[in-house]
Amino acid sequence: MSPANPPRTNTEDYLRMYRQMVRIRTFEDNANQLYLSAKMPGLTHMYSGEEAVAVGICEALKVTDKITSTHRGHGHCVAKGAEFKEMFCELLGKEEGYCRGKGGSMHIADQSNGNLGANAIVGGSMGIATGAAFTARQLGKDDVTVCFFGDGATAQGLMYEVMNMAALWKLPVIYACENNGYSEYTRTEEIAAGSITARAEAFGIEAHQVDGQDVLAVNDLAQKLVARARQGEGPFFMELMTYRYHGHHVGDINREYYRSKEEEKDWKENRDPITRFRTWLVAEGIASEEEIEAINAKVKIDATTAVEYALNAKYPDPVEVDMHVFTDVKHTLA
Amino acid sequence: MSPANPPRTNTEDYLRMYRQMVRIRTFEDNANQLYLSAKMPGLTHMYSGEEAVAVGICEALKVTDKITSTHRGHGHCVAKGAEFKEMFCELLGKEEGYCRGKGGSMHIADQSNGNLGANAIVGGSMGIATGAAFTARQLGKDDVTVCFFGDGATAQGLMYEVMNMAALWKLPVIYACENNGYSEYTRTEEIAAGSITARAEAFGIEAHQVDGQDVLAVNDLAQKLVARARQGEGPFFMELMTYRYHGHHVGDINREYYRSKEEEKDWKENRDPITRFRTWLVAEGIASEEEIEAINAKVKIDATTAVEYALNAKYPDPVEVDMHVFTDVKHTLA
Amino acid sequence: MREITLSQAVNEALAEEMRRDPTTFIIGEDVAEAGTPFKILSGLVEEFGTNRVVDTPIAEPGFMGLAVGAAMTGTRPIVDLMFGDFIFLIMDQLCNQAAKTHYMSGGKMSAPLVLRTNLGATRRSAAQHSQSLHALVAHIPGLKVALPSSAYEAKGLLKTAIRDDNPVVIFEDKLMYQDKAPVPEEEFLIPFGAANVKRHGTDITLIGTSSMVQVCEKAAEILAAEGISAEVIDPRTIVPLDEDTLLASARKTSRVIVVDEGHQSYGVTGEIASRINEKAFYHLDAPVLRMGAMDVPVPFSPALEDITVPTPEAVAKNARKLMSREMIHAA
Amino acid sequence: MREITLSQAVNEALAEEMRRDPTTFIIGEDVAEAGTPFKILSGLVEEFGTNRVVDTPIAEPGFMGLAVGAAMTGTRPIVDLMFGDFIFLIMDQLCNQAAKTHYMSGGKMSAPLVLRTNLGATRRSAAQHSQSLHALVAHIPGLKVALPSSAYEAKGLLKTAIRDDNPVVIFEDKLMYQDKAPVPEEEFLIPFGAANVKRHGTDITLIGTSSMVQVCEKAAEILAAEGISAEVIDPRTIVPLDEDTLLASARKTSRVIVVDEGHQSYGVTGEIASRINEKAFYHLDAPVLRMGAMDVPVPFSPALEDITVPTPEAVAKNARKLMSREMIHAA
Ligand SMILES: Cc1ncc(C[n+]2csc(CCOP(=O)(O)OP(=O)(O)O)c2C)c(N)n1
Ligand SMILES: Cc1ncc(C[n+]2csc(CCOP(=O)(O)OP(=O)(O)O)c2C)c(N)n1
Ligand SMILES: [Mg+2]
Ligand SMILES: [Mg+2]
Repeated sequence: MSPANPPRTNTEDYLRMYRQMVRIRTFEDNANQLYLSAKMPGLTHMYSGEEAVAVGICEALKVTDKITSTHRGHGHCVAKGAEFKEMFCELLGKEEGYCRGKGGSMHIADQSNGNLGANAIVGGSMGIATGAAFTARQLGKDDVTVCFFGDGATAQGLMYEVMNMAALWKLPVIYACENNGYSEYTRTEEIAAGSITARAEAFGIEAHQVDGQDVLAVNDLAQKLVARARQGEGPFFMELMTYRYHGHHVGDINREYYRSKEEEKDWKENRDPITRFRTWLVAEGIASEEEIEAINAKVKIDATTAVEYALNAKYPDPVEVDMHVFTDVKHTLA
Repeated sequence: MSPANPPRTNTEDYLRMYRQMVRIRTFEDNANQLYLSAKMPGLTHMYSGEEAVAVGICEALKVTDKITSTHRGHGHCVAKGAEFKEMFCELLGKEEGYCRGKGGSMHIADQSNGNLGANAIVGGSMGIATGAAFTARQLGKDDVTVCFFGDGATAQGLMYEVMNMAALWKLPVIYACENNGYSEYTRTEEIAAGSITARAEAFGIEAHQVDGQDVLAVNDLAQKLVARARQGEGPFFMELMTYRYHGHHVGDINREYYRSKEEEKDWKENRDPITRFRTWLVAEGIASEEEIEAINAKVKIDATTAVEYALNAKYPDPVEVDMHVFTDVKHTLA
Repeated sequence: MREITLSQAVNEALAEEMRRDPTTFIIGEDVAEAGTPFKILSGLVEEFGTNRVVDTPIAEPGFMGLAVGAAMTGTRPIVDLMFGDFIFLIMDQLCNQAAKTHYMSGGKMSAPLVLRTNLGATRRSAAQHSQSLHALVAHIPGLKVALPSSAYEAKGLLKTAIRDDNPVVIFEDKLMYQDKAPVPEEEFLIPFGAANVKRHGTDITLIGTSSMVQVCEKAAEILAAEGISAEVIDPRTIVPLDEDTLLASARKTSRVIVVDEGHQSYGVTGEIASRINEKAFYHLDAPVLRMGAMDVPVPFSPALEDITVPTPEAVAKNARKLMSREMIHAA
Repeated sequence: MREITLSQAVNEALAEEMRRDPTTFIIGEDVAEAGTPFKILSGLVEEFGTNRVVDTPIAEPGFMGLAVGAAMTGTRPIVDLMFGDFIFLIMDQLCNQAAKTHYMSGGKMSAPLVLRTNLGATRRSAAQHSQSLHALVAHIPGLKVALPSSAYEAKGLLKTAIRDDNPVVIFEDKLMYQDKAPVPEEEFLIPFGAANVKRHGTDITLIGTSSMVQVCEKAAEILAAEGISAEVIDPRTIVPLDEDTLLASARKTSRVIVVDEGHQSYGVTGEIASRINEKAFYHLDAPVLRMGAMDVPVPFSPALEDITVPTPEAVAKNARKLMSREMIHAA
């Protein structure tokens, strides 16, 4: 960990960060269970292993700051303040979900907390994030937007188009590249030439690489960049070196043809962001083992309760099918 | 000029280069006249002022090497070996045009000389050029492809997508950015952040900037890069600093709101690529003033003859309208 | 009433709405000082400044995506897409993102933006600058699609579009930018989904969109001289589509031709014709005829280009056929 | 005859054609070792190597553009687009470039490539992974469009597509990848523009595309039990479209329903219905009915998603209506 210059100075903040990371991991474990027990419609992409990225960054944001998320979006959603109940309801296609069941895992959004939504088009939210930052400039607000995306998404031309505009217009947006080493079943090296940070720098955008398994390092950098972006010094680019524990999606079980079990084991055992932070918290005397276990237990119960609730919740009424196509037409096909 | 290390060692080559530059300028003067006298359908984009770029590069290529061109494509077309007659016929929409009148100025192509065509979508040919280089690799040919595009086109995301692939797969393609300082009516500085060559370098692509008004410098660099690309050392990126003398298109007459007459005058009087090369040729004793004038006069006659021919040539028969939609259906709407 | 060009009408609509709503802004290539290559936006940057009339790099997917995000967060972008043909570049941001935002979020978010672009051939601009691609976006749920047929509609529909809380795509006819029409001085809006009966008639209905409204009107004049009374209807918006007006006319005249400048196959004419066939079938004396642009890329040569688009003469000819029941033998 | 899955059929077609023609290659995301997320291409990289089964970065416009250039210069790219919804990303390269190359060059150049992608909802993949967007490409002159409805068609049409000198877009139904059908061991091709009469009938014609062919067949079975004899036709390619077969059936049965999984409005059903109306009008006893997917983005919730797509029961219900002439009163 980065003990020097701790970004948060009080226990409450540290513990909230820890709790948020555990909430993400616990959410994912439950989502995976729902899939394995065939209770969840479709597939979903697990964020486990990358918790320090979402939490380190989102803890540097205000509620009115915006984020855009990805197909691997549960972590961002939780970290930006969402509740388990509405999230699980959405994953199960229930009426009480954040999107009334219409979006599902790949489109989960939580506008009340500034989460403009997951996106099933890789790189698809880069314009949206840049536009949200444009709105802030336009309306004279000091909101900052963080655009989350994977290393694979750096291959999408859209990124270069919007980075160019963000740089020209000094927009308060931070491009946060979650480099987990893989795009689906392909190693990043095989599909990304040159250097990812240099690509941002070529547009005059200050870029940083950071250990994405170290929540304090991430948060420290995020705090600084967010503050500077708020002052009009943006845009910025962050490359966060991280790892996903599960397959590309919940159904990607046999993955030895593209990465070894040893590699997975190494990341899980030696660099787990939650274990590392927990060890630090205890070592620094910020929390006792018991307090940590109590947090873990509480989160587990919250999750179980939310899952139970969601499983028993109502599906949307079929009449909703042609609602929300347009804002001003109640039922488009009526 | 760059007297050191002259890329061509014999008079014939120098004079052909000179002649090709004059042919481009003369072609454009005639095209402009056709527009002004309302004899040409539509608008067209003049290449005048940028001749050293097309000629310097295309003189480094074999007939089987490929180029892709732009909306400002007459220069590339001439430089890659096209004839006036078929070109003017195409500009006038006549049956004997390179594309039987179906393409016009913005789609003029000359496959027999490896010109895969102008393109009316800014940046639209970047994939095509990269694909042509891919074919060479695939079929084990040593052809090189040059992709011409403007500074404005560097804003298109497609460029970064294909540069990434070209770099990963070491494709024999050279991206040739004709930086004439403007995209339509906007200065490049206002719409391009950072550095253009750095953008290529960030993908691990070797990039060079060169004086695009110095045909020998351009040719020298092109010869070296083409040779290296042929050996499998590509891709490469060239930024050619140049200037267009006319408006964005022939109809763009009053342009003082975006650039000054002084600026235009300076480029025309002090950096004209033809004048500079001519002066050098005479100074080096490669050609006499008389020989130069003879070349100029001959080209002028060629152009006038071709224009006359094209003006009197036949339009395509209306029955051609539904031909060439598909390769295997003579008349699609029959 | 005073007459102004379609270009001026667009300019006025933009100026009025931008004065009314400070969250609106224009974004696109060469929209500021240049006022677009068509000079439609002249003067706007002087009034509203470069913060609200924003010149972009040549990056259509990028600025379209930016507009979607801006719209989702409280501003109202008016995107200027220089040529309708470039819509192919922004389909993902328009159709996967903007069109679906409201629905996918269960009504929680929306993307109130306007995409202004154009359509129309016969400008000698060849295959990549002459397409009429409105059918493509009309196929995507979540987008409204307006097709002004004169300066009057251009102003009224654009103002409505800007106030609409949904993404709206508006296609202007490039050839009509300099055409004048009467446009009131006082403010007005034209509601979406309200077709306009341009000319009343009893024998045959000519439904024309955008550039083809004039073609239908001219055809109606030719036919009038021959004693055939043609009704001419301009749907004005194809999403939403004012079925009622179209059906009422079809039921009255029993004969219909649908004329549109998009390619005929898998385009707008098929949809309109089908709706009429489905819902007015037993009133029809002849099949609904469709006339779209030829199913060929737009050729450059004037000798070819002009024959790819429906003309008044061709419409009149088909109308005569329908009237003479020649179609029976054709079928 | 042996039965194989649609996925195996595609795999076989690719392997056979790649053996036959060394200039062919596959390009797309995760096509090599992974064999695509649907595992359709398993084994191909082992046989043909990574030079002919090429994994790309996640850059659809880029690799589509590359394919166009490759096709123009002597190779035959077979582009793998993971989801049909991503076609929005490549429209420019597909529609402005590939589709127009032959025409714009006056027949001098061509872009012989195949774009393999998919369509189909009800996989719980929500609005950006469930669309059936074949109508969009069918609208663009210069593209051929094939819609295989079983493993048999998937193989035969794909082989034809690969040999075709034009750009061809082929949409496979994702839900059918594991469905088996009889497919001959010996080589065969299915010509484009030849509709397949899947079931002969005399009372009503059901025209179904892709996933909807099975739906029509099931509807026909339901109807048969009630004494209604339905003819089921699969056009197989919508560009070119085999009008003759469709018209002959329409003239015979006098009643037609067109069923397609694309959104109904401004889609495929409108085109097919219009052509039948235009050319078989006087043989029809009722309007041609259209059944497309609902005009809504595809919702995630199973409770909603399933009702957006035509079902055999819904087709049968509409068929009964047409038979009972209920439509007269509806019109
Ligand atoms: C435009 C687009 N292309 C392809 C896909 C299929 N796909 C989904 S996730 C993914 C890999 C993304 O990799 P990365 O951006 O590194 O994110 P990660 O999954 O590693 O978090 C791909 C190719 C998609 N959803 N959208
Ligand atoms: C995709 C696309 N966007 C916009 C245009 C309109 N347009 C034509 S040329 C041009 C400027 C191109 O600038 P640059 O690439 O620098 O080339 P130059 O004209 O300076 O040679 C623009 C914006 C276009 N043809 N295609
Ligand atoms: Mg990744
Ligand atoms: Mg330029």
